[in-house]
Amino acid sequence: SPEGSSSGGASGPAGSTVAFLMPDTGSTRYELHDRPGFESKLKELCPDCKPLYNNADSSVDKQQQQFNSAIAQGAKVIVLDPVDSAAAVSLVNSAQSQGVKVIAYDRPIPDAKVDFYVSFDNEGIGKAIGDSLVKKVKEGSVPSGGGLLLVNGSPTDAAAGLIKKGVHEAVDSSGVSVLAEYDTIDWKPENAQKWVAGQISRFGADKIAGVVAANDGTGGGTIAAFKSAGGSVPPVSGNDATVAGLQLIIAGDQYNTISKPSEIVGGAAAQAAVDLLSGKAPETTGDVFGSPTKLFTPTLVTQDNLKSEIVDKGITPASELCTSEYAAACAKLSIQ
Amino acid sequence: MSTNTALDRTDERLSDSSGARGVVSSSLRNIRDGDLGFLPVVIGLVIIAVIFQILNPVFLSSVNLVNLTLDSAAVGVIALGIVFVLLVGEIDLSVGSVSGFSAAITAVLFVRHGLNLGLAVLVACLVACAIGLLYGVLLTKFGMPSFVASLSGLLAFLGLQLAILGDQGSINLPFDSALVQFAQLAFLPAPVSYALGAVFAAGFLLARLGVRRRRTRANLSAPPLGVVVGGAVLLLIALEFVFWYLNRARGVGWMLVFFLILVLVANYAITRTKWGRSLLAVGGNREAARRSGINVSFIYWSAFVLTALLASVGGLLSAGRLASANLSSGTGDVNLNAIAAAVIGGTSLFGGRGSAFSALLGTLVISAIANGLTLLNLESSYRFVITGVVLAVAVGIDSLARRSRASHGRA
Amino acid sequence: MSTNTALDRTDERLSDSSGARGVVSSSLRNIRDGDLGFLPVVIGLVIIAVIFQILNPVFLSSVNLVNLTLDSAAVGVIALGIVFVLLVGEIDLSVGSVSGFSAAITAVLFVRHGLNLGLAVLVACLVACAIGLLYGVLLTKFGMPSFVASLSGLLAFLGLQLAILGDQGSINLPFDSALVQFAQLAFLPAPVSYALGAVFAAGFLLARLGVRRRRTRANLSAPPLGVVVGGAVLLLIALEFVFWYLNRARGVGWMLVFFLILVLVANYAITRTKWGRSLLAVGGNREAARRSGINVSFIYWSAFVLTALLASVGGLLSAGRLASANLSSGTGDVNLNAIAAAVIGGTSLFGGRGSAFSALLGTLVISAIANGLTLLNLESSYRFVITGVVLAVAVGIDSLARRSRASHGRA
Amino acid sequence: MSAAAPATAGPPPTGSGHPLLSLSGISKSFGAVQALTDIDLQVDAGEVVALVGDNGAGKSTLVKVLAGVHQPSSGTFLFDGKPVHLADPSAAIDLGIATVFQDLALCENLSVVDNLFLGRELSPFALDETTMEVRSWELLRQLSAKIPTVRIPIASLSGGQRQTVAIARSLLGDPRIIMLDEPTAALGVAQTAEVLSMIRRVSERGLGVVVISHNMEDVRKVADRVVVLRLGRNNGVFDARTVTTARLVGAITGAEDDQ
Amino acid sequence: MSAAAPATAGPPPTGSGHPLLSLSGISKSFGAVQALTDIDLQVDAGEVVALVGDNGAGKSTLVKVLAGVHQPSSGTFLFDGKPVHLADPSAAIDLGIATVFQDLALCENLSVVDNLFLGRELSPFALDETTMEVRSWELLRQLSAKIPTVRIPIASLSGGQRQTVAIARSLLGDPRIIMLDEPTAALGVAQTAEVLSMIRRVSERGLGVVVISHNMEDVRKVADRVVVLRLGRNNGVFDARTVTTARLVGAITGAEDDQ
Ligand SMILES: Nc1ncnc2c1ncn2[C@@H]1O[C@H](COP(=O)(O)OP(=O)(O)OP(=O)(O)O)[C@@H](O)[C@H]1O
Ligand SMILES: Nc1ncnc2c1ncn2[C@@H]1O[C@H](COP(=O)(O)OP(=O)(O)OP(=O)(O)O)[C@@H](O)[C@H]1O
Ligand SMILES: O[C@@H]1[C@@H](O)[C@H](O)OC[C@H]1O
Ligand SMILES: [Mg+2]
Ligand SMILES: [Mg+2]
Repeated sequence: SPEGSSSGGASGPAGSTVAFLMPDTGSTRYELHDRPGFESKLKELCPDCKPLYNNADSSVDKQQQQFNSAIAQGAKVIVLDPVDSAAAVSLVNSAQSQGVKVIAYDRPIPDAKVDFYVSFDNEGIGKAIGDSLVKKVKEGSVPSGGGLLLVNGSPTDAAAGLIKKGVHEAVDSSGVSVLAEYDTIDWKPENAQKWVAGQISRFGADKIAGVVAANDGTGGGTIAAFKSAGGSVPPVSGNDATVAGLQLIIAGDQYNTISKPSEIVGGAAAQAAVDLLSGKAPETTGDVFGSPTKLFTPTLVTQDNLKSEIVDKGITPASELCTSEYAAACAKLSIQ
Repeated sequence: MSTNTALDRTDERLSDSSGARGVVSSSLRNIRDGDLGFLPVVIGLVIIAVIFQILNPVFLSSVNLVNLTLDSAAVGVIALGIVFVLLVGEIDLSVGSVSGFSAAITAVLFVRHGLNLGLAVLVACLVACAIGLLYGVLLTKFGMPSFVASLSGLLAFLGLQLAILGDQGSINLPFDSALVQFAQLAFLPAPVSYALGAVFAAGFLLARLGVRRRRTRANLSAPPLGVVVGGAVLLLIALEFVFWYLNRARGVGWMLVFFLILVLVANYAITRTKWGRSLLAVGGNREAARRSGINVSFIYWSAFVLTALLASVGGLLSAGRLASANLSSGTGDVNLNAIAAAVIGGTSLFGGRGSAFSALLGTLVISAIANGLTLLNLESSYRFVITGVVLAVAVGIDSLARRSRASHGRA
Repeated sequence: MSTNTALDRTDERLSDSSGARGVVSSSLRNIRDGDLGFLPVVIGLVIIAVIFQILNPVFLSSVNLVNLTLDSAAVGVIALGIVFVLLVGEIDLSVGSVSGFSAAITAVLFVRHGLNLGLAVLVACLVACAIGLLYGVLLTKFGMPSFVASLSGLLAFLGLQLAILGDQGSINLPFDSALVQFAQLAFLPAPVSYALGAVFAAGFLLARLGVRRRRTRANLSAPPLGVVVGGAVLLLIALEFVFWYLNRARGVGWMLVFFLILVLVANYAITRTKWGRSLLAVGGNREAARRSGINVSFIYWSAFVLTALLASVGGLLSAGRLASANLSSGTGDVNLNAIAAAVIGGTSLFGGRGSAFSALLGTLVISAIANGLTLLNLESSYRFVITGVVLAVAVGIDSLARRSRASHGRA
Repeated sequence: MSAAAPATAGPPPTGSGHPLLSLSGISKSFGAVQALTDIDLQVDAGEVVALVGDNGAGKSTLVKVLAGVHQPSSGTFLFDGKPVHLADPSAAIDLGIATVFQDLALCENLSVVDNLFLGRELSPFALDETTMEVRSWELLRQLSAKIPTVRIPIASLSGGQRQTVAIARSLLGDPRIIMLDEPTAALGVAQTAEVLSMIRRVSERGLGVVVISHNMEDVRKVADRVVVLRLGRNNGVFDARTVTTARLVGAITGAEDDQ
Repeated sequence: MSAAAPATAGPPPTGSGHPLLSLSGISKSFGAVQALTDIDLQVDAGEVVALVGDNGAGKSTLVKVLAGVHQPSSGTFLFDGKPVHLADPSAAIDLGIATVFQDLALCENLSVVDNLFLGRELSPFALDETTMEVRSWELLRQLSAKIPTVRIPIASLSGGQRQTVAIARSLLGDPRIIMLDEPTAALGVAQTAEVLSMIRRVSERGLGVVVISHNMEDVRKVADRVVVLRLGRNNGVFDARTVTTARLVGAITGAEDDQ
């Protein structure tokens, strides 16, 4: 029978099934970048390997179903971006007990000993956007009684917690005070917008020296709140380097974002999977939580390096960014 | 008023005298019996306002109330749509998806394909109408409960929204486009707002006077002139005060005016047309409506179409206000908030009872709570708890009032 | 069978003959009239199975079906709870939050405070019961619609869940704890599973024979012996086949057995006790139930309490299966899925009509679609669209059947 | 089994003689219950036909078939001599068939006026409430209804008040045939008298009337012909002027069969 | 305005003479409508009291007050000579007051058997369906009901069949007083006769009976005393054996007032 046979290990990669399980659709990167990066690299390294893909839509239960289903379909390696890092422990254990290897992806699984961990550093991301924004804010003058707003990610998302931690690390020691902070339910830009609009009534737009938003969506909501209050927009951070976010940077409305060309991480996960299948130890940059790990450093993007980091590196073509409305601004930054 | 008894005042068991005294005595009896119409919800709103004002005095500031009015408009329009399906005793769980899908369609056509904004909006609205019609037909031709049909729709249209937003996931709407301008920055010049208040009040007065004249002529009881004029004057004062207060900040948003006008139109359609009467009849007793010769299928279709259409319009307003259409547009609590708003405002989930104004009041309750919380520094966990508790308290007042009405034998 | 006409077969307008011929002819008529009970949902399930099996032959493998049964149990228990509130014509939108909150309570007490697991579970269940009672009292004493009360609860208990989980956000349950063992690893030894199948079938047979004997004695019509025994044999074969098939992989999970037993107990309570009859009466016509002397308040309370209790149990199973309680336990589509499962299985949203088996069948439909989709490599967008469409098709079959029944004048 | 033979030739139609409606071989079953079997019925313009029968005899089912509520399993239906198919109640209403149903079929959530004019509201885009209210009072007075106000929901009316509203409904519009299913069951003495005289008045205006009643006195007072149903089958047609109550009761209960 | 004066002393109670139930000064209003004003009523054991009045006179409202469905706005209520307060219908049922409501108050979604035994099912934890079904057939036969099967939902019964079910309900349990609100309105000739004789039988067993009817013949046939309501007020009490139909109709319609 096809089911149940799980002899695991180093029988060689050829013909193996490898699962790639992503956590949510709230952020676009997983289907736009991570998955293609993973699948093309896998195809390159092991043409007759079979990739399985699933996305858990932020549901722990759904992720568990998808994980079990991958095992039922005979996956030998599972690349897992956990919806919930703690809950994933049980998945890792059950896989490993059946001889299936697990690569933690994007978000770590601290309480389990995974076979490999590959990621951008979410806490590092938080620190990077925080540092950069604080610096920018300090360039101007912080009004007395003024300070920053923090628009964090979803309160039910562990990665958001890591970003938040990084942001606090940057901000708490900076000397710029935090006026208020908010966990954006479901990462929804509308929720961010409403909250920021409330703070504008509360403190006045002129007291808000800057906003650290945890991704481009919530950053966009923040900018819309300032725009519709009729005033000017203070520096606002972002993360993910979405087209919409990059466009706002080009237009001068958003201050920074993070470029994490996830294709690279996806590719690295494929490489690690093939290595594990053939019994080789994947290349590491060190250990995190006791597991061999490869961490990629994300790049902070502002107007200053947008052209070189994004356009010139071919991550997002100028044609996509410089639509009619942004053409003039692009020209100013000499992006074509 | 004629001295002989009005046609509808002859029964000796009626305790109301006519004229101003009758108005007063019947109002008093209504208060005693708990037949207070929208008063309890309004009291709930006042309590919410007092609590939040104490916690943070910014709550009732002009600046914040302007925000509140703008926040309310988009979800209010969707809730208004929900009223129609609830009136016929059905449900649409997919208004969130439809709103997000519409925003996505408009953004893709307008921004990516360079279509004229008006056309893009039209396409989105037509698609929404088709969706509504689909639910209607599934119900009337296949007997599929709207709960399940629209649950399927919730998923399917969310999928389509993701699909057409495609690789970018999020599309910025240009800040200078009409939609964004309308939703973010279009405010009535102060004099225009005052004029509008006057027009509303005058319209109300004329309508009531017309009714009064016709009823008096037909020898039916009619409210005394003083009561009619007094009501209109009160309305005028209230409107002008609200507008004046909002004008102290950014002013009266067009989006608010648009929403109010939609509510008035919907109210007219529900209460003053044959179609509206048919909605209530179908919701109250489908079989009786059918036996009265009402085209029940058409009534269902029209309700579903209107709900979807208004969901679409709400989605467009929301996208305009955010200046972006994205993957999460219309997801999360949009569905539940819209349905809850209608229910909190007093529209029954079981059909046949409700009002366009329920969408207005219910939305204000929900938006006021959400807005009030933005002004407090709270952990997310407490935010959830407080939202839940305040909602329960606000609605509890209304429930108690209704209960007292029921115990006084009123339906 | 006695030769003189049975007491309930004397009316000359009845077209059924008695005995086996009557069973056949009435079955044929039922098919023609669309009075097919659960058959259409089952056909919907079969269609789902065929589609997914064609798309990926793993679908019907033993390994995958074992997964499917375990996936179904937790949400099935919650859906079973929903059946009770739906039967009385009410709703509980907070079952997701209650399930997550219960998991959090248990995890905090058990793991963080080192309480005995049984006690921790008991506390969680008692809290859930208190929540159910709260909704019941809000409804019966304050007249607050359960839609709004439980919407408030949804928010409030999600908040409490976040609050008690605190900063860490999630708590791992030890793998060797009874709860995790039960939910993840407890399978019936194969012989025990076959014995269990035999016990189920024998129980069914004995119950039916008892009814038959009593009815025959009382000179009422009764199904022929052959039909009763034949039905039991078919049940036996079906059960043993399913169990055998599951035993080819990990086997029959205790969690599945637990769920099935809960369904049987609930079915007994609904159909064979005075309390169950009262549920249906209150849901069908609250006022008539009240005038019959039924303690309507108690019936509401018991329904809400059971719903919350089962939500809590479902949440614990879910946490056990995941070996963790976390911030997102019970969030997302748990509420809607549980309600949808009951509705898809044929329980009415309007009260007075439904069955414990609706939770079983509806959960299977939803879980089968979700499970089938995990076997396909699909973008989320298509996954949503396909879920929606398949759901509509599966339910559409049932709707069409019901519609035909309605057009044949059956209620 | 049928006692109808001696009576089927029946009395000469007493109306204008022009057959408005004629049914033959109508059957209708609900699951295992055969509610109507092979029913024949004819109603002429200006004629009052009483339909009588025991509880469950199928009278209401027959009326519902005529009103387009149920579709018969078999049989033919001629209206004005032409075969018609009533797919739904609005088809019957369009033909001019007005019906007072036994269960009244009113919308409890709507007011008296709303119910009276349901489906035929005056000025559909700006309802003429005043005229509708005045018309309502007139109609209700005419039927001696004791309704304190027409602006309360039907839910708060007494049984007889509701029934009066349902009867008043059928007089609106311009029907060619009126069917009343036990119209006086809940009515007071005065109201019953008004309804009976109303029936005579409309039939004199050339309308066909079908009336169902369990009160043989009333039946003989108001009807021209009496059609008896028993257990879903025709069981005789009688001339109302000549038949005795005992004879009718015999046909209804089937006592005759045993003779 | 009241014609009651000459009659209030009334005929001597014809029952056992022991007053079962006695109301005085009961009033009840619904919003603007004063449905009952200052009502007095007494029912003795073994006595049949007929309650008559025009449509909307307040008869059903009074019955609902007695059944605990509505709570009166004012007035006192003695049962067995002791003041009682009926907070809800179950309080009335516990006192032994069984009621057949005009709107029947049946659960349409439940079967005939279910409805008959609703609230008093046999063996609550393992329903004894067989015995309940047998008992149902017996009861229904006794009332000459023509119901093809007792396992179909009430929704698919005819009007008269439903009414019979509601009446049969009231005979279950062990009531001390039975109130029937227009119990024969939808019944056939034979069923009506059964119900009238049933009323006499139970009153002979010492139960108090309150019956509402618009049929003066039936009233005089079955009642001991006739209580007339008009526009929510007492309008006379009459001895059923001596009063004429004309006199009753006069009290009901208020024609007397004008004399
Ligand atoms: N929708 C339905 N489903 C099932 N059976 C029905 C339905 N409607 C009517 N019946 C059955 O058909 C038979 C005839 O019912 P119908 O209502 O026509 O009787 P009726 O002559 O009007 O009696 P009544 O004098 O009591 O009003 C009854 O036995 C009833 O149970
Ligand atoms: N729930 C209610 N809400 C408002 N008014 C009511 C309610 N119930 C009864 N009424 C009013 O009280 C009056 C008396 O009604 P009731 O039903 O007692 O009359 P009745 O004597 O039983 O008449 P009928 O002979 O028509 O059954 C009526 O005018 C009715 O409109
Ligand atoms: O990039 C972010 C990702 O790291 C987080 O997990 O989910 C939200 C995204 O914006
Ligand atoms: Mg009938
Ligand atoms: Mg009455």
